[in-house]
Amino acid sequence: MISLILHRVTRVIIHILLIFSIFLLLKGHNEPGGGFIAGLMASVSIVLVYLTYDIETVKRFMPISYPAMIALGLFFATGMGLGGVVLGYPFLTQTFDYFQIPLVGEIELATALIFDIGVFLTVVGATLLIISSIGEGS
Amino acid sequence: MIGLLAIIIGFLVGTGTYLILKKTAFKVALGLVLYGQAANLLIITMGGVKLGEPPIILREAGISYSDPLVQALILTAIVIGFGVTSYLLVLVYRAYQAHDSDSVDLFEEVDDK
Amino acid sequence: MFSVLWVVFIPFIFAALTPLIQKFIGEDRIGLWGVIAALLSFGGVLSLAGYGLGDEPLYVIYEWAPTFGLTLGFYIDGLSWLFAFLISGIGVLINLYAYWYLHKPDPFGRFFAYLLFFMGSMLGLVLSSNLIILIIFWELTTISSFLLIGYWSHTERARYGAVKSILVTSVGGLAMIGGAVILTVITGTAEFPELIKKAAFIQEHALFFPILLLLMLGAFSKSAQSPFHIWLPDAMEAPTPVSAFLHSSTMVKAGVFLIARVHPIFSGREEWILLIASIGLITMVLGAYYALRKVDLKAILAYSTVSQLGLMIMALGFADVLGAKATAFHIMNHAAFKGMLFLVVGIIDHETGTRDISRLSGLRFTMPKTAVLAFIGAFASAGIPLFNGFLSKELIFEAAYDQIGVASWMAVFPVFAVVGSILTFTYSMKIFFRVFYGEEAKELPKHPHDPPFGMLFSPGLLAAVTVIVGILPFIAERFVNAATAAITQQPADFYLTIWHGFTPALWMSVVTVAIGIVLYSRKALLEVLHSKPPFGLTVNAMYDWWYPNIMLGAEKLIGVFQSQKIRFYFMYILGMVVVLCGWVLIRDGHFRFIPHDLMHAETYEYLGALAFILATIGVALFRSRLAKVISLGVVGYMLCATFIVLRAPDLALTQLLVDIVTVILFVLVIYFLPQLKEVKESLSVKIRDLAVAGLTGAFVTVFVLAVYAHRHTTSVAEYFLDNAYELAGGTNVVNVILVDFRTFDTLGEIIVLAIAGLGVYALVRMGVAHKKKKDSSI
Amino acid sequence: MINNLAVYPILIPLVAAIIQLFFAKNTFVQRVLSVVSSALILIAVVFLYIDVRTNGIQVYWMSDWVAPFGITIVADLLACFMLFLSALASLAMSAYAMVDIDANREKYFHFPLFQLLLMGINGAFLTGDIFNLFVMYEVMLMASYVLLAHGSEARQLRGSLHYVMINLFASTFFLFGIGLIYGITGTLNMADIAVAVQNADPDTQGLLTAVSMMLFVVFGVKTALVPLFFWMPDAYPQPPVATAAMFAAIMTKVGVYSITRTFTLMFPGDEFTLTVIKIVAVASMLIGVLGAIAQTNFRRLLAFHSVSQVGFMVLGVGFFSPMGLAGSIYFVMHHSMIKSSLFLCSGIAERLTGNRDIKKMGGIIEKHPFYSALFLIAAFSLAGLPPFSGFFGKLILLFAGAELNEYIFLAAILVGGFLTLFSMVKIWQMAYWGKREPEFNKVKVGSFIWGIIILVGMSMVLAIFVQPVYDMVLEAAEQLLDPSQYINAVLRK
Amino acid sequence: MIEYLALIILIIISLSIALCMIRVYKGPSTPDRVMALDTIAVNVLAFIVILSIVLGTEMFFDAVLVIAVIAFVGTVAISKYLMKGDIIE
Repeated sequence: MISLILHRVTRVIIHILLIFSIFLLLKGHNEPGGGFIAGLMASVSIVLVYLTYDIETVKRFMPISYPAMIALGLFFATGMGLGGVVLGYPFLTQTFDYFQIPLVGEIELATALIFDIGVFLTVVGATLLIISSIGEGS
Repeated sequence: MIGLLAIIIGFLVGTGTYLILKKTAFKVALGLVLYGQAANLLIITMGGVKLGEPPIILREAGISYSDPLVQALILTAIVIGFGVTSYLLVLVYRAYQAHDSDSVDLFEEVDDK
Repeated sequence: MFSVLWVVFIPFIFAALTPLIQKFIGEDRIGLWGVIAALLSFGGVLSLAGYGLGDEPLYVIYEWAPTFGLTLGFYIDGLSWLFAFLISGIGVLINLYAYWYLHKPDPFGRFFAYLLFFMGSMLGLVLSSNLIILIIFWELTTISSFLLIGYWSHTERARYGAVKSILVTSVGGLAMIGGAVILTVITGTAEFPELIKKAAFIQEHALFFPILLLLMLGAFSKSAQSPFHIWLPDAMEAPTPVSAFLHSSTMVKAGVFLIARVHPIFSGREEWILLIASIGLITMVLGAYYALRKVDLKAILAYSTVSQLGLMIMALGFADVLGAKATAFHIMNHAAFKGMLFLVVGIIDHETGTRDISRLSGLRFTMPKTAVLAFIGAFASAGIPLFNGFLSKELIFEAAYDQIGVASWMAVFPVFAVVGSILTFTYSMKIFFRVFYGEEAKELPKHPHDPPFGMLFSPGLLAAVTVIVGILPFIAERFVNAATAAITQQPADFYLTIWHGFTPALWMSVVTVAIGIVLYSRKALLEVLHSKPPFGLTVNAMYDWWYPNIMLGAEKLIGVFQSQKIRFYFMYILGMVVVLCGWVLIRDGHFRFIPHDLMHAETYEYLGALAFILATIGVALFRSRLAKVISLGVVGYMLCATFIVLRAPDLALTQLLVDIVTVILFVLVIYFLPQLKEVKESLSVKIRDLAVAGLTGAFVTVFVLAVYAHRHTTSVAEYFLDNAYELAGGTNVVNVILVDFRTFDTLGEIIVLAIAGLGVYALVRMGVAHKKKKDSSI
Repeated sequence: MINNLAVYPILIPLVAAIIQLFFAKNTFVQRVLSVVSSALILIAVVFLYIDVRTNGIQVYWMSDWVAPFGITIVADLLACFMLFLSALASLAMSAYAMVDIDANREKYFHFPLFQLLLMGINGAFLTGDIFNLFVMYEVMLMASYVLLAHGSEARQLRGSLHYVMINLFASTFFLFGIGLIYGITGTLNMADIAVAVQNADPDTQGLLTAVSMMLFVVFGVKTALVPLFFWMPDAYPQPPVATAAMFAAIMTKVGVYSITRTFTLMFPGDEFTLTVIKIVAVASMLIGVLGAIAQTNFRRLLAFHSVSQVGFMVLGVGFFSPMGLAGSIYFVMHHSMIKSSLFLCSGIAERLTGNRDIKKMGGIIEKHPFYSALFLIAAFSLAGLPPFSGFFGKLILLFAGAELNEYIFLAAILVGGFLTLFSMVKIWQMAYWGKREPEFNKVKVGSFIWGIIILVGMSMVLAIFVQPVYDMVLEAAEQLLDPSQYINAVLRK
Repeated sequence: MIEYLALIILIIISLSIALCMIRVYKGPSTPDRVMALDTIAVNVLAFIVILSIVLGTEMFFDAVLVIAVIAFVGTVAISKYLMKGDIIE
């Protein structure tokens, strides 16, 4: 059974939710947020889609393999750490710097962000894998 | 305040204990979730109660912040707890499927062929 | 010296190579391989004769593990050489005999490998100079004996006997290890020569008796002394060569050897005599009595062995030179005649198909050669002059008689020695006359005839020794003197002759033979002995009761606790936490439990706490599962609010999101789970649960308050606050800690989550696959 | 360049797991990678050991943050031994798993999960931070939960239900303990905690002892001590044998390791604590083996034995003397080799007879004498008969007990040894002896046996070279009893 | 002035959360409970906002935002469960 209200609302809100989650991810280093929170946020929004539509539809819209997403997330997180090792720092060493970019002004780029993206991907992958598996398992 | 928190922790643990002593896997899982929340609350109390601003640096002098370390620890603990709980829940559901029972007790000859 | 290692390790190496060699020369001829190994060892032993029979012992040491007093040391004096000589010499004969004895479908290779393995262990045992090394070889003999007894493992009896032997002997073995360790720790050495030097110190030590007792438990169990004798008769399920080799002439004498070895260390005190001589005496009489009651030839011989071992141990227990000498001589003689008797019984069994004395009779017609051998063996065992058994028994009588001079109560020793000998005489006669005289037996499983020469050779040789030593005892003089000197640590110079006048010992022998003849010829007297078992509760019955019951008992004991009900497991854990931590808190209970500003809070905080507690209790209280989950959701929200109050925005966010996902998960699972059947719980269970819950809740509350009252004054958190921005470039310190200061934690955390995801996926998917399989199979 | 050796035992399996995840479809790559990863760890550990011997305790600051602020990886001698064991066992298990694991399990991430399990275990051995220890525990446990239920057979699911619940419960107490320790000391680094504990005033010391008891219970649950072990015999026997062997061989040892670390470094030598440890150890020794005696299920029997054997190891810690600790470490080494080889043996027996019940087996020696001999060596070694490694393990403990005049514990060790022998003989006479012409399933025993040969061979090495090995473990034990070495190395004083 | 007002409001909100708990407890029907849950979420939201005013910080607004946009997802799931359709089709 499909609820019309839910359908319409979801269509609108999903974009906001996902963008909000990216926003949380990016500002995590300086304000509340971060990879994990953002990841959960994104997952919950996609769960909303699952709740609204059926699994087949979601699969059609998002042909993503969650295990691969997890692997990718772990790859980012670990790869960032290994990068340090290659350059002669201990495993998982982070660094950051401020860059002057025309028009935008000074922004901070930290390797921690790469790590956070890894966290984000893993969290999204794992949460959705869990929920979709149970959903499918019936 | 600390008294309140300690009592809440006590209630979480007590209720959790009451639940894990039940026979159905579902209740035990609920109890364990409560236990996890008690642990989180306990850790944050150990960082001190009401000591200052949220640990987000304001770059002003003379501000005291609450303990950020415990918060980071709890974050990690929450995530881990979440992972394990979700796995446990699925296990409960699969175990039910396999044996048509929600009981946590093992059956007599579970392991002997 | 190289040859010592040679002697000990050649059998091991040959044993290990057996499977390989078997492939080359074929299973039938693998026996020759065993003979070669035994011969090489025997040659090695002979080459050491200079040390064994001379005055100067050989003492070689290879360091192994000095911390534990472990040196691979070898000590060759009269005693150890005598044993090595017997072991390797009889080993050659047994290997030869077994070559003819075994037949298909027995796996030959395994047999000879075990046999050589045993021979090596036994040689190592007697030659080693180190108590702990001795124990190591000792246990190796236990293992090989176990394997050999269970050689025909398809029979129930063989398995039973093997298990019994290893269990009973390892009780003693373990006790010995304990004794040896204590001895080594108090003296700092495990080398016999060193220990002998410290004999006075050991005898003064407070732990003297425990050590002695522990070591002797080992010796008694190995030498089948009462009450450990039970394993030996059942060990006779082994193939006969094994019985002859291990269970009569060599392995069972390991206990005698050990007692002789430690004789110079321990024998100064009264406990020695009390313990050893009396156990020997009891065993001797009991063993002979049981032997008389048996009808299975091998069982008779087994009990006879028990009894003879008791005799030797009794003599050693006297702690004097004569006893030592008698023992040394009797060890040799017994090895010869008892080994031979076993081989003869093996022949009888092999050729007639039975060992039952009540079925056999009149075999002298069909098996004349065997009859001659049996005659020699039985008469030697009975202690009749002109056979070697007489001579050594005479010596033991003499030694026993001498004890009267030490203390008058010790007259029991000569008296009971005579009693035991009478019984021995009687059963020895039984062995020979019942089997070989009387009417010719019919309806035997096989048609009896004398065996091939190969099987007769070994017993024949032993019989020759028995007779020659019996008539010309001076041949054995050097052996006995050297061994006696080693046991007593004094130079020994005796002469062995057949006739030494009308001594008390001779009269004792005369009495023995006279009463024995009467006893044997009067059927009525024998009947009396046969009919009445002395005790209802025998050691054997105890073992048979104990063996299954320890399993049942263990099952019950574990079953009580291992209820497979997880709530009890939780209770054990909780109980342990509460008891241990609570105990410490009460013990050190003088500290401050109550932090200051305990209840200082805003009104809304009180109200919020109230809501929190209500929600918490709701999770337990609500009947409907959905209500429980909703309540759990509320707990999550309240926790989120608490985090806000405690100034933790990141936590609040995380908690909120996790809470939502958890609720969804729970709802999903409820959806798939069946409706709860309301399980009625009795009031007492409810009260119990409430009590446990209340107790743990209160405990945690108190604990938290106590710790909070002693909270740290400085913490590492300050470093993070001070440096997060400058060194890590972030203002959200929590996030900086997560992705920079403690990245590794976060990595671990996402790995956990990743595994959880993959695990759920696998769990569900594999379940689906299973189901499909199941469906298709139906 | 800094020295990365200490972190390799964690990194290698992690990287291997990620690569394996990317090659989810290609099981061949996964298999090879498992073996390669274990072998690489083994090599790395040997180098690490040499490094620790020559240069002292190796400290590695993760993320380049100094102790006690960042997470510190600390490799001391004890950690090296444990790492060596885990690498060795995982090598043998990987070899066995190559032929043992079915296609379905392979498809659903058996190999990556195994590598992550290894990572968790190695991480637990190496970490010098108590919260990180918790995280590594969780990595290990999470992987073990999944591996335990992997395959979704009905009985597996039941067994793992208890396992997950109990361990989740214990982990909560672990968190309680960490929270309380942080509350009192204000730090998470183990060396820093040790300093704080030393400097604490007497009142606080009492509280700390109480907290340490809580940790003891937690580790006791993980390592299955009496009376906390009851979940274990239902859980460990369920998964495929290579996994079960890994659990029995190494995972229980993580608990032993943690107990050793906690009560030598952070809360050393409190008399009450040691008494509790010794009592619990003796109870485990005896009750565990009684449990084993009662079983006829091959694997359950072995699982019960772990309870008993862990008692021996913990008893060594309870002695708290160099020799006692050395005995404990030696015993850990011996047991992880022997127990895993016994589990692998049980797997072969199961394949041959199609049964787990030893009552329904019989006559294995008739057809497979070599494999039977391997089992016999392992069994007698476990029972502590000379000249196998188990004998020396017990001998060291006996010496340690005798030196301290603790004769009651001597007796307990001997009784425990006897009962162990009893149960091993029971297996042997039921499963390996018997039936002259047994009928078995067709199994290529030769291809399964390599892992067992490695392990039994190593245990023989342990026995023959008992003195050099003892000297090595003694060095580790002395290092443990002198926590200042560890503290100074970590805090760079 | 605003401080006191805020405190009073906080008390009221807390009280209403506690009262909602009673609604969860009493039911009588499950939809009532679900509504109570939702109400509690909104109450928590309000609570955080007021608390932020008291504390003078804006760090908690993210949490408010997230509650506002996400909290209903749980309610949706429960509602779908109540409708006895598949929760995820």
